[in-house]
Amino acid sequence: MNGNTVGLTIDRKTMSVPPGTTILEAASAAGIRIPTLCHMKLEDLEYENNPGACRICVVEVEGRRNLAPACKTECTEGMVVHTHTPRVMNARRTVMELILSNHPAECLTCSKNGYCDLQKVAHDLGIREIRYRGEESVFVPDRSPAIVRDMNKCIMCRRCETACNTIQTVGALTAVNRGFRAVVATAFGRDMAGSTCSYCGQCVSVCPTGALSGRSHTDEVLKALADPEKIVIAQTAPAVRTALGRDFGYEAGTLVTGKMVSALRELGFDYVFDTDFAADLTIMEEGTEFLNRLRAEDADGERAKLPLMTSCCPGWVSFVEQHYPELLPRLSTARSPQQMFGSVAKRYFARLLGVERRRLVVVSVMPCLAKKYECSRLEFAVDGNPDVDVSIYTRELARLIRYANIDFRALPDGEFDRPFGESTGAGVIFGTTGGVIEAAMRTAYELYTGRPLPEIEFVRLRGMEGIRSATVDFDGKPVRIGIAHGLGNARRLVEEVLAGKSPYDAIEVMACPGGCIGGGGQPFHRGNMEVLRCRADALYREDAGKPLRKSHENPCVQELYREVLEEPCGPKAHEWLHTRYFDRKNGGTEDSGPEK
Amino acid sequence: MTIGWQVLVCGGTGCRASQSERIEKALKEEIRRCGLEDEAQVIRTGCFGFCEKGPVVKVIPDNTFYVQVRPEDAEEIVSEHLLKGCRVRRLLYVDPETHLRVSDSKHIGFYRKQLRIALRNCGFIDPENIGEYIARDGYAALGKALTGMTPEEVIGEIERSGLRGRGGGGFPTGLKWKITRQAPGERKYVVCNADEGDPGAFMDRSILEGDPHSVLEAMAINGYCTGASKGLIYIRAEYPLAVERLKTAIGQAREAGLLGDDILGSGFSFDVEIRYGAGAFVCGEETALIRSMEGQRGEAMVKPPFPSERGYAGCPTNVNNVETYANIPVILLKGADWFAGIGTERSKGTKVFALAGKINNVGLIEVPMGTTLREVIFGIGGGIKNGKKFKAVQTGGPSGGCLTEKHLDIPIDYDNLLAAGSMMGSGGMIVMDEDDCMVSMAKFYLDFTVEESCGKCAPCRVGNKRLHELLQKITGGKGTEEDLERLRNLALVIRDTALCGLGQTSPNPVLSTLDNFRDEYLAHVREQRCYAHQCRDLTQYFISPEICRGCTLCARACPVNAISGERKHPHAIDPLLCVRCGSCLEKCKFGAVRVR
Amino acid sequence: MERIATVEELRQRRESYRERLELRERSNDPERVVRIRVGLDDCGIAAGARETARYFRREVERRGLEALVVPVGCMGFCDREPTVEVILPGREPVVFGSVGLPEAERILEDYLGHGTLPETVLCLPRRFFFPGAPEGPGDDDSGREGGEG
Amino acid sequence: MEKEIRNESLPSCVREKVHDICREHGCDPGELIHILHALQRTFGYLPEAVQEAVAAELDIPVARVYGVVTFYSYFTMVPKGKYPVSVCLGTACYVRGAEAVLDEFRRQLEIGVGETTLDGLFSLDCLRCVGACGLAPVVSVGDRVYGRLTPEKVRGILSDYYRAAED
Repeated sequence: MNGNTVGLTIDRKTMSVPPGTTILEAASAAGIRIPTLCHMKLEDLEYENNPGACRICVVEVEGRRNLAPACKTECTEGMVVHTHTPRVMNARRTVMELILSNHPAECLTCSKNGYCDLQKVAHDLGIREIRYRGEESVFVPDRSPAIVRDMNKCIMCRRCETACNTIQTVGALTAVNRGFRAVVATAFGRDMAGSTCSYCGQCVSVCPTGALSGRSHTDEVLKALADPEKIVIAQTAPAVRTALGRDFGYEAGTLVTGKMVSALRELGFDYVFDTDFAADLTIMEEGTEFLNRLRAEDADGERAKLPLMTSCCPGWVSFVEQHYPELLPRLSTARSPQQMFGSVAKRYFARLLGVERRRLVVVSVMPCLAKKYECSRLEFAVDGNPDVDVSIYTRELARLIRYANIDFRALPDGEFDRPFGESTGAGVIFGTTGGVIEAAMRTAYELYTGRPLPEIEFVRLRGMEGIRSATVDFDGKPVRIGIAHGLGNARRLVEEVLAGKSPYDAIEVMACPGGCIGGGGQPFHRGNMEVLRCRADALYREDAGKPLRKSHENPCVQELYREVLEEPCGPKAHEWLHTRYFDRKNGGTEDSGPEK
Repeated sequence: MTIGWQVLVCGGTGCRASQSERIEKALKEEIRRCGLEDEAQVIRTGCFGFCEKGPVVKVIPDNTFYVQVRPEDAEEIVSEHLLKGCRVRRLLYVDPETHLRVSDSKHIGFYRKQLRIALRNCGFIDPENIGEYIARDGYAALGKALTGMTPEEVIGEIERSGLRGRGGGGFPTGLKWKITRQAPGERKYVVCNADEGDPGAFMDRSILEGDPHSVLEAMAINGYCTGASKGLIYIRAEYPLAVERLKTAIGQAREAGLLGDDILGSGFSFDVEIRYGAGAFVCGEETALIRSMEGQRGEAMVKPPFPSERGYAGCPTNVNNVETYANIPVILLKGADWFAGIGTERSKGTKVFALAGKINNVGLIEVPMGTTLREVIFGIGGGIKNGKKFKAVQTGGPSGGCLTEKHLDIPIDYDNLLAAGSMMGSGGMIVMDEDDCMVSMAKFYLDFTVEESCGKCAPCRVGNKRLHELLQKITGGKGTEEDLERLRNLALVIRDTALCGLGQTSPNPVLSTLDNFRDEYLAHVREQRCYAHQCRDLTQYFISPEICRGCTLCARACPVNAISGERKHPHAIDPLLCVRCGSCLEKCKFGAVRVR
Repeated sequence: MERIATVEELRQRRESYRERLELRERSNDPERVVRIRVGLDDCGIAAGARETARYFRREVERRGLEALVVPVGCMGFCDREPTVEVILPGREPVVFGSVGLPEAERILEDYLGHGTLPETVLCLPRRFFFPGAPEGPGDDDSGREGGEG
Repeated sequence: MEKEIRNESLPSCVREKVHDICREHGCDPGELIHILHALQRTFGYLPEAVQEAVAAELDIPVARVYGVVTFYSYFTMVPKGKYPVSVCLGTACYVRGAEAVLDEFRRQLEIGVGETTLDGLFSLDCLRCVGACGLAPVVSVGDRVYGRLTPEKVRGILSDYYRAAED
């Protein structure tokens, strides 16, 4: 060992590693795989979930009385480790049998079939018999609008508790009870809807088993597709196309836009549109609202409504409603692209087709679970008929495609239908953290100064750091922008706003780390930031390849304003494209709450 | 006013439960009535240790030891003994072997072989009067350390004394203090572990109730050595009296300047706070205790890092047990060599044991390390109750094992007990006789562990549950020999893989009963018989027709009227109704009721 | 209890409290101190044994003697009450008869002071007492072999 | 998808009491267990509303408070009986027949462990060793501790309390 490295031997391979390295890290660096269940390393969020609770990764360390958890035991000088001795294998198999003895053996009908860590490790260990049978826990499954909790499948790995408390600081999930009845649950065993959960779905994206899964609406979609009376419209979010391929063997970040559109047509969708169109619409509304607030500040120096905070992420909106209701006026009143699209489709497109709104079924394909909750909010329905009928997430679309036996890789590249298939580069980058504010600035700058933005790509706003900021010069007036992804980081910016010390004029918040490309409905990235970077780069590539790159240049958007909406933030726009929020912290419900 | 008499009344929890407070009041009234108030004093002391014979009253100056005193006896004690100097014979202790009444406690077998260091002041001083503690060299050790010794010298003294942790682990105390001292960090903590979760162990309680200042002084010395200025006592909620005595002691120590700032002019400041447990045996484990003190769920953490490096609030924390602390002042005053002269080669000093179970003298004893089990159980404990035959003694509580006839002559110390398949534990010693079934004893301990496991790691949360279920199967008469093998493998794996001390030692009761009483397990499995008649499902009560006179006494006594038959005719027990409570056996004068 | 500022003060405070515990310390192992055992049964009290005992206690404290005054039961020598047995450490017990206050003073002065038997006080030979006289007051059985059931 | 009303209207005196007790402990989340002890001593139990009030005062998620309350056996969300009966099931008491005493209490009160009688007079719990092993088997009713119990004595003890409850 020379000064600052530690020499050790694992399975007769000698190596030297920096101090503080765990046996698991040292072994994997040397190509030795050790199975883990509760361990989860989120490199870029500098967080590691290794409570040492599952004990699957135990290894034999010479001179130690009992077996050592590889995920938590740091290497020491001269340590000799054996990872697959008979004693270790007997221990691992017995521990796995114990976990399986309190786990429902219904893999074939489980939503996580094929993607479950427990299934994989049990398979690798070759478990054929569970020798220790006995009482099994019986928890009532909890079906909230977006997330389904079946705690009989919980193996107490504490990943969701870490995600919900340490990364997202929402604090809806925690371990309760003690001993055999210990499980992760919400306060007082209430269902998710009764807790402070904001449906960001990060718990679902880290859960190794089927305990936490997205709510499935495939049946509703299939019913609508089969109904000849209904006209079924699809709108696909920008982040979906960067990840859908993953479930069909494509590399992370491969754009499969064309094949996705063809698959939707194969499934029987009458019209396949692009949510990016509504993203451009959102920029028009939100950009104008931002400029109005800026001009209000110029006029009378009144900063009550600044910084403006984006409202396209329902998880973030729900978080503000639950934890910081006093900041609701700072939220942009613009609806999210999903809801704007639904509203325009059911009001304008229905009229174009000359049909009644009830005959239209709008299905949104989102990278996110919270969108299921958003489209179910009462204020987004007109006399009982929701603007967006169903929202399905990326993995759910992949299931539908497999369900219909479509050979995804062999599909030709299809095109979005017009007019709502048309979108600009600004709409596309909505899917990644920093994308919304960059799109907004491209338009706001031009509307404010009358001149186009010199360098269109805000490299300074891009990247994966938790909190980022930048200043754009609007003809001498510095506009300061703040960006946060992950609700834990958002909370830090919000605390500044609350204390009146926030340096920003506009803040973009995405509830999920990485933004929508890391959403709760996306194919699992297990905290591997490399996957998220590839998806973000894919969006930026598609943006660069687009002829039109600023939202206000979108012809269909311009036509919509000419035909119907007249001007952004006008009376018509307010009715169709804006909304209001409710204080959920002090017992507010759907219908009561502060006026916008 | 020269005091001629002092009447010491035991104020321990046990005796107070038998109204020792009313005895005090009655004695004081009686003394006032006889006009002796200026000659005789009534003083409440801590526990004498002889709980079986409580409430205990000791009259000074003739050292008369009264046992099982009732409030009504006060009148006779004063009028006969104080007024006429004539002892009340019926209240004297009767030595079980010689059947002689012994008055001076020094001649009572229970006390003769004891060497009381940790319990030196218990039953001697009034715990709520700091003066009496000071009168017996109280705080002199602290004074000596603060003004005459450097921290290193004090630690050296403790190391040379060979003192090891009395909480159960037996980790060398001096070494622990040195590690905490050397651990970097300007804020450090000293913790006294008074959780004492072991059922059947109450030595910490007696020390805290009888001599709280010795713990406070030792904690201050510990603070001086390790560089901590704050001490925390984590005490379980089930000890209200100990908490009360501690609060009084802390108040008096602060008042006397022996706690707080600039103690004895040395510039060293140290204060102590009480932290409550809330009913969790696992919080006896260091890391779980620390999390509990931080207001969290008491879940153990993987070690290292050890609390000495990173513990309470992330600072170096030195955790020691109550009894360990009680030894410290004496070691400093009488010197390490004196202490090292007591005990065995690798276990120095004395150990306090709580004798309980089927033994004549239930109570608290303190014997030098190296005393044999035989001396403790038969010499001091007065042998087995009701003349029954000794079967086993369980040491170390739920983490310990049971020792049998062949272990009676091994000298008690940490290593010998470990070698014999048990462990020292906190000192709980449960004696069992021929009527105790070892399989159901193991089941009792597993039932305890399953209830008290924190549920964080799979081997303990699920493993101990399965062990308990296997034992239920065996005591229910449905066990197979293969179950015995599974019991052993599962127990060994749990011991090998559990995260903390509780889980790693919870299989010990099973493993040691399997080793020492294999025949009993086989009887339960092969013949479905429990020779100790404790496993209800394997016990059959029946009436032998030849002996039964039909006196119907048993029929009337049976709570579930499972016994039928007319007067003067042989009766019969319906095995399906019988709940095996044994009332019929007790009531039958002719021995007609039999157990099989 | 006011503040103890130095180690010296602590030592002084210990001395002042010692007295309160002295009775208990001595009674714990009486062999190392002088034991003055005053017969305090009915006839003894009638003959003024209580005052004798009080006198001894006060004097022992006043003079700071390493002694323990122990009230005991009847020693069997009824017409010489109050009877007082004095045991100097390591010496044979000596029993004095009809010990009033003046005799008590003499015992303290001569016997405890110089170890010489005071002439004016009646000194009763040991053998008058039944063999194996009980160690302490009343008739506990520690001295007697066998004993009641 | 109605969000259930949380923080249902808590009587103001209760809210103030929670506020005072939290303030006494400096609103420090590290003191959560002390605060819960104080609240249980005040109200006798810890209903959901009280836990929510504590969470709001200490600015921590209410789920964490619930996680702590359900972990420690001392805290209860169900009101205890006027005379809480706790049977010690430590080893010393178990070996001297505590189980039979517990069964007798179950039979007499017709409730299971952890339950409270309908008239609210008695609740039955098990304790892990109160440290009076000399008097095994031990049962405590409120603060009073009864030692050396046998199933036969159970009826007598209960009748004392029934009589006390009448007058």
